Amino acid sequence: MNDLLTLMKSELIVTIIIIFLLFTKVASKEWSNESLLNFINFLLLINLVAGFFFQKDGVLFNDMFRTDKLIVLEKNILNLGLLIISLLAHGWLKKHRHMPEFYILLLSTLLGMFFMISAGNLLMFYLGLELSTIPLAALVNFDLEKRQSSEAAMKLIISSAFSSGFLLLGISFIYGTTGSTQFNGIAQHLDGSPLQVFAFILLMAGFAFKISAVPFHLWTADVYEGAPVAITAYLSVISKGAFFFVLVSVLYSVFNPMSETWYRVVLILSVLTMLVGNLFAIRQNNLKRLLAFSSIAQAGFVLVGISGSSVAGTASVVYFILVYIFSNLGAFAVVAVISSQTGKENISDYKGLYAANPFLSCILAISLFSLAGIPPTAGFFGKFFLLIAGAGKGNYIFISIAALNMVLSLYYYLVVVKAVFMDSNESPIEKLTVPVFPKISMIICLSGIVVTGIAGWIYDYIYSLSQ
Amino acid sequence: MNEIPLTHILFLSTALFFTGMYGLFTRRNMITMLMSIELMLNSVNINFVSFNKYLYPDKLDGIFFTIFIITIAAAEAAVAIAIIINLYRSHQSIDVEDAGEMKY
Amino acid sequence: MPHYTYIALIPILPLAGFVLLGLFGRRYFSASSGIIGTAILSISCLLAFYTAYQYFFEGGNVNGHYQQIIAMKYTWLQFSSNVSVDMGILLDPISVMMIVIVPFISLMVHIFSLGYLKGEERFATYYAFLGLFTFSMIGLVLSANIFQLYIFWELVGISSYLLIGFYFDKPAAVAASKKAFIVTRFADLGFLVGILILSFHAETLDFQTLISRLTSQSPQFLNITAASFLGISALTWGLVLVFIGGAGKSAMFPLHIWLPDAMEGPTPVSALIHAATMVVAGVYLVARLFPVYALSDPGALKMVMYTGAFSALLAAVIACTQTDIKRVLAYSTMSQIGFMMFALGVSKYGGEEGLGYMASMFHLFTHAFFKSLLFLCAGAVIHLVHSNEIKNMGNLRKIMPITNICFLVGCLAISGLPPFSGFFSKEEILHAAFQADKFIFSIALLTSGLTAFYIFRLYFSIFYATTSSPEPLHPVSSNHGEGTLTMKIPLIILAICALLAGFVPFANYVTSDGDPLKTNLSIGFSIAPLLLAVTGILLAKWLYQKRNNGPEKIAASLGGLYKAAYKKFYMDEVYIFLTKKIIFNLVGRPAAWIDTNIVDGSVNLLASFTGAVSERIKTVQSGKVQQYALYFFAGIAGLTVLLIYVWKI
Amino acid sequence: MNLSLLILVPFLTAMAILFCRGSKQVRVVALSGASLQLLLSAVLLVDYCKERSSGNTAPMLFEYNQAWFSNLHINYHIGVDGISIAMILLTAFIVIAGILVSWSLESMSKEFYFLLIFLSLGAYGFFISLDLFTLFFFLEVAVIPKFLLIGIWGSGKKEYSAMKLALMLMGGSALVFVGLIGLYFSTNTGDGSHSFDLLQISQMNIPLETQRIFFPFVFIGFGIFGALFPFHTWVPDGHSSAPTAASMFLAGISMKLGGYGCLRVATYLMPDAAQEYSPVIIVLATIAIIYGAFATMMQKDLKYINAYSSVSHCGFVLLGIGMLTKTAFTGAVMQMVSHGLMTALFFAAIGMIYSRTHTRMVAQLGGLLKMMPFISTVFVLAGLCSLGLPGLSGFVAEVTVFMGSWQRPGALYRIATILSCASIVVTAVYILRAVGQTVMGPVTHNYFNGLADASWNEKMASLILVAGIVIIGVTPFWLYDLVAPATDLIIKKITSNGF
Amino acid sequence: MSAYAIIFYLLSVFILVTGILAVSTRKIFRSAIFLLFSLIGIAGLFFWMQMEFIAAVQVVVYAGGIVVLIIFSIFLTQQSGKELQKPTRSRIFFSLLSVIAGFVLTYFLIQQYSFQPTSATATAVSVSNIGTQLLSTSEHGYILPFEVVSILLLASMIGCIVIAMKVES
Repeated sequence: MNDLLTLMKSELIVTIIIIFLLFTKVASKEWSNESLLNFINFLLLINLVAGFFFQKDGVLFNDMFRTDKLIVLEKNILNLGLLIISLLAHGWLKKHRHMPEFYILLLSTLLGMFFMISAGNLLMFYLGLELSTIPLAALVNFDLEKRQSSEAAMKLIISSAFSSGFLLLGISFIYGTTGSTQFNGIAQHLDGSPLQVFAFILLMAGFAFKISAVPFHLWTADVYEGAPVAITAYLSVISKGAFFFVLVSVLYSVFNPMSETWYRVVLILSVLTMLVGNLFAIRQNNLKRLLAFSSIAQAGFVLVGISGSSVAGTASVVYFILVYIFSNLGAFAVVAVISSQTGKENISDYKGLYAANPFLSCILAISLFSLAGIPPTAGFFGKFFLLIAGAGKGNYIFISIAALNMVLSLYYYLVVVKAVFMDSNESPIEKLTVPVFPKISMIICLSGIVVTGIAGWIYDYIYSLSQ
Repeated sequence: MNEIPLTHILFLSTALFFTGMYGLFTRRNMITMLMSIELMLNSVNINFVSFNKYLYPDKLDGIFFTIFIITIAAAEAAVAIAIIINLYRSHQSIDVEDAGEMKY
Repeated sequence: MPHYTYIALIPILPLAGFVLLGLFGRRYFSASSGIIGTAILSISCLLAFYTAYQYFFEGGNVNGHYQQIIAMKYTWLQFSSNVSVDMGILLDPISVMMIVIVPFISLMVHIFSLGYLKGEERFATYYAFLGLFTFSMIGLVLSANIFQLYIFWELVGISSYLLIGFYFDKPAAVAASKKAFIVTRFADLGFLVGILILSFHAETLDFQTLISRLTSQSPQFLNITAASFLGISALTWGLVLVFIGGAGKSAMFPLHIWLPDAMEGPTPVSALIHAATMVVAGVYLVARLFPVYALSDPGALKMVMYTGAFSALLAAVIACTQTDIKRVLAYSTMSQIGFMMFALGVSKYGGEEGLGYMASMFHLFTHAFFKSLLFLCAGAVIHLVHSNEIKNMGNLRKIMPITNICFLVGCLAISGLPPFSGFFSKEEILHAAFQADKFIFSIALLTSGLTAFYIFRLYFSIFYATTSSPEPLHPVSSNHGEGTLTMKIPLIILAICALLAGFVPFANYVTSDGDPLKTNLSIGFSIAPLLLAVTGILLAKWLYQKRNNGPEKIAASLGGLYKAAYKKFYMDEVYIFLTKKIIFNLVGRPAAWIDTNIVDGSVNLLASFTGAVSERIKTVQSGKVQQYALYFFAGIAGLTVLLIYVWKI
Repeated sequence: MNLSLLILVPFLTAMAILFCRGSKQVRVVALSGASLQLLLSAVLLVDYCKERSSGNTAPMLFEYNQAWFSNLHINYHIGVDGISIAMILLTAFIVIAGILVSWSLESMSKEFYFLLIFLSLGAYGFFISLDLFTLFFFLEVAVIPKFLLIGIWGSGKKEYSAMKLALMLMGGSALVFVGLIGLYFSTNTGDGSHSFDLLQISQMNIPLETQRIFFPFVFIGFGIFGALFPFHTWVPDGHSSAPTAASMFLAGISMKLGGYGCLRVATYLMPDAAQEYSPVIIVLATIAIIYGAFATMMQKDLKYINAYSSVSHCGFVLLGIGMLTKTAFTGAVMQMVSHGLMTALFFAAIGMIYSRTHTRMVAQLGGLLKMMPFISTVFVLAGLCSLGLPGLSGFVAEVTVFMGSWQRPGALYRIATILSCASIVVTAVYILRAVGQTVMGPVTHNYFNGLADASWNEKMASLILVAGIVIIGVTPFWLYDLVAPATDLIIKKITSNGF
Repeated sequence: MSAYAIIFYLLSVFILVTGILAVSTRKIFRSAIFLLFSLIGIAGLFFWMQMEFIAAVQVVVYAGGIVVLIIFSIFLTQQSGKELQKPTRSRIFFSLLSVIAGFVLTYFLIQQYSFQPTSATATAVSVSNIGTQLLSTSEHGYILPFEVVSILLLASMIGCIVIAMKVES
């Protein structure tokens, strides 16, 4: 019982918050939206802080749930991201009728991811996956008045159902060929026969869909564009990050016997993803859409790191996700503030932003530089370590392609920077007052971007956990 | 029952799966697309059950998987239909071709 | 051996003058800058004389042999363990002779300029430049190290550039300065490569070591003669290239084209740089390396000889046809330097054979005086007439008698009539040529005749022939006509020098090997050249003393030849063609075009290509969820087929 | 002394600038920071010479090694030798000059000076770092400020140039990056782990095949920074559309990063490959020299003239490196220093002229010597330095390169050397053309006559640079003696592998 | 060939035919009914495999729940009489192509693979077994998934409500 409390603490805390919200929604009415929102943020903060205590390795429910320091860290990273998002979405949520439901759904998806990360069993993995997907579809639709929002939700739910169909087919074949749904049980019975390869590819397609790797990525841009900014951020950072964590552990531990196979799959996916993501991003005008494609390209880079299949691989991926949360959320924070106050989301609207809003511009620019991997921002270190991990396999053509893609990606980030700093605009965005909560989130992201890279011990810590 | 080889059942499930996929590809009405997805999921259920029955009767993993799949299919269908209804409100249509504003 | 370090002051003082006047002259003492410059220079001039005295009569001569003295030496740049550039001072007869000439002439010019450039707004700058030039020239002649010589060589070039372009708002002057610098730069390229070759094989840049190694059977000598390119030994390449450098500076054919244009500069500058000092640097260079030329590589020396002789003749011919007074003098300079060159060419090393060497140096010495004299007189004339064209002058002997006398002295000297200085040096040269090579001798003879003709053509048409314009050209009191006192004094001094310099027992001091040389002037030998000279003079007198249409007649009768000579044998046109047409159009333009269109174009092409691709593939993102599903399945199928059947484990 | 100061001071200056009010404060802070940095570098030079004269023969002095990412064996490892010190001095000079030149800038001055200082920070860090990761880090730090400087304060087709520059330089650093990683994985520090440490790697000998693969990556990568033909096309556009100070930094500092990298990383760590590829390098360098010079001859815009001549002059750097002789290496380094100062001076002069006459077209200028003698003199001096006049730094550097190149036997190298020598004639042609038409000749527009000569800050800036040029030109031996031991070390490594 | 086998084949034919009709008929209401039949057929198949519980769940959840839901939504969104519009030729072509390719590929792979049954003794698929295991935390206990699914259902319920609720404006 004591075990249960310590090992599943994150899940339990989140569940408690969910139930609390249910009651506030159903029973009590005296909460004003504003104060409730602040209280929720406070709870999320507690959740984040609590994550760092009582760290313990162990398994529960006969290996359906397992946890260790790395998993706890991953959950904390997700918590952090959630907190930042909830801060940056503050302005939008204040006005929203269904704010508590928003948090209920959001937290349940987070719960799903937690279970998925610490799943020791394909069943738990599948359940966590669905739990983190189905409510998200509802969340994407949370701009109830906007046509695009419901279109995006439709696209998400249908294509994810479709992909989970294939995922299940894959799982069924794995079950059929190995006779187990336990991860370690599967690992023993893998023999790399064609059917298993096929099953793996189906499973991998499910993953690729979630991390939006080419050619399973097509839903991404549309959904990101249609969804509320907060949810776009959530999709692009939290859910993607969670799936990367799972992917790493699944590939490294479960499919270790088929490492050669999955290395090739990852290689192909990675190259395609980087190229296509960048090529599409080049000609975007909607900033959310551009960030969508950029996040696709980033996924390609993460796959490079994963392909390393080493401790360095795990560490670099986790580290990069951390960095990526800061960088991407920094950008989204600016987008959220601007779109919630002016409704403008196009790059052409951002022209001459710096003149009136230097603070927002600098945050945006720094985040974009971090995404592009420019020192001294943390993004540079993230990319560097990913590529080092990938280079461990000695496939330098692959690494060169990745490196050149970094150059390609730099282009569209610089286009945004150019618009913000250099271009002139007859009707620029006027001076905006940034509310306190979004400002806090921006500060967090900024400090994260600056500190995470330079402070070497962070990476070392992650590395030590990954062993 | 053992004179029916496993592969025949798998033939059935596979055929059903791809029938569902065909439906998903061709049907322009969202609700029918949903139906096709249900078909796909069911075929997977058949897989699980038959694997469990034929190969690994010692544990009930397949059975339970099936049960949970069914449950989740229900939830998924519910949310999907809710979304479709909402979309119908805004678009006055449930034809996927009409819901393609965001592109490129 | 006495203490020589003070010699460093000789070049350094003018340098100090340059810095002082260059930085502060314009603002603080623009008027007095001339005096300051002159004063500074006179000090170093005195020092130079003292040095010369010490060298020739006390320190330098060790039991009848003038040896080389390294007065001082600092390592400036250590290229490698054994090859290094040292800033040093080398004293030997020729360098000492030069440091007598250079500061002296420079001083004269300084004084002359006091009057000549009075009221010029960039007066201080002018004197600064003069200082810079004097510094570089002295540094050049004192160099103990071939690379040091190259350095000062370049500095001399740049100061000549600055001085020619002194009237920077005159496009002609700017163009001339540019031309002068670029042509000499081109020659210097040869010099540089020559240095590279010699120093690489001789493993030294120091003159003494270089010469000793390349004139003995040292290992360096063996491998430099062994190494060859296009069948010509590295030594020859080196020497020829070095000579090309010298030819450039000394305006030898075909690198002479810059000299006439250089006359755009102020006339005193022409007197200093383009008559007396800088232009003989080439001769000095060859003389400096003379042992190597003479002992190790007579082939290269032959080339020197022919170049010199041809240039001398060519220049003399052209000089006969020019109408710009300064240009005539310029060509005569070229011709005289030609004399010095082939004198070196015909000479051998040491003893009686070394006569040519001694003669050449002697002529250099005397020429410095009378040519600068001529130029300064011309300057005085131009200062009065404000024109360079002969036809605007004439009948000036009444207005400027002193100038008239001095000019006459100069003319007699250059045309080699006794007892003027030119006579002695030229006789020696002809003598040497006669001993060595009859063909060269005949050319020399002819040239000296021409010299007498053209110089007196000049003289008569300036001071006698009545102008077409109503005379007297300047109805002014005679003493203005002469210009200020400061302009007259140098003329007189130089005239005296030009008169007496010939009587210096040169052969006792300056010879190829440092041992005194016995020379015997046989009257019999001198008859032929004298007759030629006199005839030349008389011809000029007949043609030009009174204005008549004789010259035109002759010109017409000569026809093409005259025209060609008048057009300087179209050398400039050839060069224009080479540079403008060939270099610019066939090299420069294509280079620029390639850069913008091909190299840069490919970069832009890459960019636009990427853009095009991304435009092309955008339809994949069709916004239709069913197509997304199709792609999804296509991805799975593709991966499966690839992984299971194509790219098997 | 503690080298980290060299990074710390610019960093603090940049921070201080952020908290300044008004362009006046900003300027003062920036200037004082830069001066302090100059002082530091001078102190460094003195200390270094003391150490050396006291017989300390370690390859690098004032080392400081601190684990950064210990699991990947990435250290913050810094130290200096003669080459780095020369580069640091150069940077310090140019930074101070650049700040002075842009003294009168009013629009967004805070950002401007911040970026300048930040850029210099990257340069300093690059020159002192002995760990390849740190090196690469600082290399990329220096890229984006250039982009912003050109894009925001530039002129002409600034966005295009800025983007082109950023992308090409990033491409270069991408190549370097791959090369470095390849190098990293081919190292082995005994216990099976890899190393980024420059000194450690220089002790190992990396298998020839690996060198063969990765030398081009590193060399071309750095070569793009150093305007290696045919990857030089960012140079003309970038320089010409950049604001004056940025052009000075670009040509004076940024291009030197390339040369330094080629020498320190590519050649030093992969000597065998360097020998194999040296003919290719030399051919490319010679093409750059000649072709750059001729392309310059055709330019009409002063900034383009200088930019192309930079291509030509940086060719000498690469030539020197490619020749693989001690003298040539030393010459290359000297050429870097000299070219840095000289081209910075040139850009400064052009900037001054442009800010007054509002044109950079040679054809439209003329007779400037009349109304602005100081600026014109500076202009002429820069020109003379670039055409290699003795007594100015350019001459010393170039002849050192020539001397060194000639020591490399073999027809190809001889011809390359002669061709490069020939370029000095072409240089003379275009420089004198530019000088003759702009500074000399008749005044082309009347309104020129009303123009004022240089202001005090411009004079200061020019004088600083001129001082540098003249000092090197008149007393080159100290620079040579500073640099030569370091290059000697590199050459020893090359020859030790049988050359 | 025993009745047992015949039943299987009949069932499978029934399932496939109705499934194909469900995805191909032009009347949406009919296709819903065909789907229902096909699902019931699958339930029959489970019966045939002596999986009574699963069969029951299948009938209850699908036939009783999902299909009804679907039919309701059809009524909400569609005038049921109206024919569905035909898909385009090319779409049909590509779909058929991929479907056939996928089917052949998959079934071929299945064919190749030789499934090995375990020798371990079977556990009875009794309702009681399933019930106990579903709620046990011990070996083969499925309490955790059960809880997770409950949360999932809750969340999706809330989601449905929020989305589908009429916006009063």
